[in-house]
Amino acid sequence: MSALTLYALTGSAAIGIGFYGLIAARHLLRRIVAFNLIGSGLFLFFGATGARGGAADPVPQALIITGIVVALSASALAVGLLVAHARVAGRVVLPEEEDGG
Amino acid sequence: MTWAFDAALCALILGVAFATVLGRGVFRSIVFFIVYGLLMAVAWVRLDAVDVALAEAAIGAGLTGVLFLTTFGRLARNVSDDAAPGRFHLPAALACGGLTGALAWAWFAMPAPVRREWELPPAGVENPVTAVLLNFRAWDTLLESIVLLAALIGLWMMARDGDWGNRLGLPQHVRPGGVMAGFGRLLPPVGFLVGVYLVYVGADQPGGAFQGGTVLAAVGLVAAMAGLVRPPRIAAHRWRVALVAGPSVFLVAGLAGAVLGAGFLTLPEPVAGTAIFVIEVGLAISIAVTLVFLVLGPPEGERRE
Amino acid sequence: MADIATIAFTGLGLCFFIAGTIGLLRFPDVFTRLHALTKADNLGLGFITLGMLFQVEGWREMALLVLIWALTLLAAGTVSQLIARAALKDRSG
Amino acid sequence: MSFLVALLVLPLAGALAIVALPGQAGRAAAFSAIAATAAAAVALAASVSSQGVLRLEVGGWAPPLGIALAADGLGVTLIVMTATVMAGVSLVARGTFAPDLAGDRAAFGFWPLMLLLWSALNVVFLSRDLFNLYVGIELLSLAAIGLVAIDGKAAALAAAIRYIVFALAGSLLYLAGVVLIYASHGTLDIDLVAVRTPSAPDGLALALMTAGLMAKTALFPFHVWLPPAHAGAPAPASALLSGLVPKASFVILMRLWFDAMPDRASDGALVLIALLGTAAVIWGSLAALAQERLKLIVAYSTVAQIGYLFLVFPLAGGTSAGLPWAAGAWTGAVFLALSHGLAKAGMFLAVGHCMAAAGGDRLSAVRGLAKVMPMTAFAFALSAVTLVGLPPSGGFTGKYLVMTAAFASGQWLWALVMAVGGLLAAAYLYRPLAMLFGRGAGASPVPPSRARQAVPLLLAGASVALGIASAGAYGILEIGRPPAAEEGL
Repeated sequence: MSALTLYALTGSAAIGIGFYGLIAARHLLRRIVAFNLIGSGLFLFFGATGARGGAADPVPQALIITGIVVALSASALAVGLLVAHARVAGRVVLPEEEDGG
Repeated sequence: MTWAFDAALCALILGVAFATVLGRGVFRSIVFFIVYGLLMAVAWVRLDAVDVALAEAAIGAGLTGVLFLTTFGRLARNVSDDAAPGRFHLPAALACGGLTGALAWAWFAMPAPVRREWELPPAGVENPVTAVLLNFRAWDTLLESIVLLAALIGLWMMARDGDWGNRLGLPQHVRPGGVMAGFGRLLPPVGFLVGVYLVYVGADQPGGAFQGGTVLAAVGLVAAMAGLVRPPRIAAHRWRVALVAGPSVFLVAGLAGAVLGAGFLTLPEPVAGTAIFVIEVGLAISIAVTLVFLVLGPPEGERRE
Repeated sequence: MADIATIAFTGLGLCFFIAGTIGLLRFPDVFTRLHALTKADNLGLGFITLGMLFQVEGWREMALLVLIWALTLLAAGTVSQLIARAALKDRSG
Repeated sequence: MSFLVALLVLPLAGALAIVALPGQAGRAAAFSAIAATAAAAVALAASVSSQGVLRLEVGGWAPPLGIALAADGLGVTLIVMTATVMAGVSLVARGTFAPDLAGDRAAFGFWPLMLLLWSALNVVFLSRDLFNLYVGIELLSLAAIGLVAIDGKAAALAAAIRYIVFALAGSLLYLAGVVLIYASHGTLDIDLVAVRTPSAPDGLALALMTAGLMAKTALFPFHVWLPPAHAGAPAPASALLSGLVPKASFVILMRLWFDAMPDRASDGALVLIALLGTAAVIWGSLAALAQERLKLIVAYSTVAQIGYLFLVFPLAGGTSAGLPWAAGAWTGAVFLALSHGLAKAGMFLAVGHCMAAAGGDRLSAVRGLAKVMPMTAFAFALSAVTLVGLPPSGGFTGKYLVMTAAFASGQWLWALVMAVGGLLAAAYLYRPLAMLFGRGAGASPVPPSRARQAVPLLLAGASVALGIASAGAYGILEIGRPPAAEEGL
């Protein structure tokens, strides 16, 4: 197994682990952490695909840097929502919501 | 030997990822996440992507980690219950295992990489990643700086109406002459130098506006935490101009191309290097200020009980 | 010759790291753990830096390595102070 | 060409100006940006209808290295619809988000978020690059979430959190598909992906992107976040969220299945998508029937109306691609999207007026409002005509085209869904209409000014006019229509 395969598989495993956290965790901060876990794993997978064939392709690297910044923006907004919600509702889990119908 | 290193690194990454998701306690999960980010940065160096390694260490692990830790602190002020770790969720585990399996399959099923028969065209900078970010796919990067701004405005909407005129973030209490104050005095000059250097060399070497801007943001945050500077109010226009400086310079440069007949966001070869440098400086300033504000959070007053 | 020095110093550094880690795992409370961690790791990192100095060429790289060690020392010292204060506050409050 | 750039740059510049400039000057800049963008949208549509598809390679770099933008019929009609809704909403929002009424926070925040939302929509409608589309929908989601939370109440914040969890998961799934595409083919450009050499992971990539976009579009079963989010925001924000935002991810889905990878559209997958659409129609309508609050009825109706859009996939893709009825189905779906955008925005604005006058949105509270504010009540009724799909509205044109295609192709099930959905819509909209036009108003309500009441009426009128002038829109939609849907009946 080549080193690149190792990193690609690690990336895909991290994606699965992160998605499990996003679905199964109840504490919202843990869900946001899990979201970042998925993002990093996906980027690692992408980086491994971009490093195939000798010279590293700069395009995936640039896209990954963009992706990292977008993930941070989303995390910051999510965390802000969480703090504001905890302040008014006193909880860090979603209310088991009444979905109507 | 290097294979053993890679294997050990991957095993560590996976172990830490598991601990992040399944471990007990939110605080522990955050700490494991930071470790995970740092290990990822090492992995990026192994993949020969130093630009990404810098971004992952500074943004992915560093700033995101600080964001989570400060959030944990804030939540502790309002929330007593630490939700128990969810029970094992079999359907979710199966679905996520399936996703991992599918991606692993895709890795082996993928056709060999498409080789470019041509060299990257000259873009005014030596670092190919910077060339992609600020020239070939500049439109993405411009929008990305706008995404940061959108997140900040959205975050400010979380302020209570009564707190809107207050300073950003929670009021800080720092013991004058304490360790934090001393550290805050010592670190900023060094950090400032590193940040400016990263922006400056981004044209030719790993680095650039995002990595440098993040280091500058860290400097700002340490200074704020040490009580050296007080966070501004939203109404402070100097800071709001700093927030939009980067995207504005970027837009103006793009429109200049359109007006001069070269086309939107076209940076003609003789001036491309200079234009990219000016844009990078503007972006670094805006990114640094935006990131500091994102971590500080919306304005909050003293807690009223 | 340089390689032998590197191996010796790096090995010594690793010993300190192992000792620090054992201390982190085995010691009873925050303060002793902090003690084990910072004392052992700062020294360990110092020895590893020393070992690396034999491998690099030119004063610039050497200066960089020493600077990295100094900054880590500064950060570790500050952070352990802050952790200790937080722990103290927890205990009294 | 310059109009294309103007559509992307003007709303961004407006948003930057309102952040940088102090109060009054910033607002003035924002309003100039709104007016100028709306004008640019109309001008772009005019030049596309006379010159055909307009392409722009940003920075002069052709794909696969650079990013290509293209204004085709689909993009341009949605852009004009968006501009119409934005212009209408900004007229009403001037009152709703006046600083003395809404407080400094919301009065400051609404305008940059609205302009950023507009930029993001234009990006999505024009871009031909899969990663650029990703950045576009991220910008869209973050701005939309800010608008959901702008109200600041606990319910709105909880709704926004639920929204962001779905949006984040959706964007990662979409991005995973994009990664697989680039890794397999070395390009992100939709037109280059269309002519690629097919490879094994393509199907997985398409599935991941589709699942992610479905979560963002709130297709059943990913719809749970939508009703509380749309109902929790102030009315002008709800109008944007319900009328415009779901269209962006839907357009990306159309481009993926019909432009980029029509060869991967297996009949089984297409039928599955349409079945999810069917479930959305039935479930959303039944849930709307059960609501007691006006805003929630309108929000659940969006769940149902989104379902219709997904019936197009088996009618214009897979084995139907290139067959005589494909063009009708494809165009009908776009008509449904356009008319829903206009009608739903008008309806939410009308509901906002009712709430302002009656002091709440319980069905019993709006009884008899038609007497006091006939314009608003009529706007609600006119929007309902489009949502139910009665002639001569744009909703009728859309339904007619899709149902004709369904019968022509022998897939009568989808025609049945359309018909049942229309009946259910009539049922859930009957109750609020009966209340509005019923007798016996409560305490004396204070109606908003006539000018503000005219806005929802104009939007609802536009959704009906779309049906009357459907020939013109049909002509524009033929420009740059995907080969799969090129044949006409």
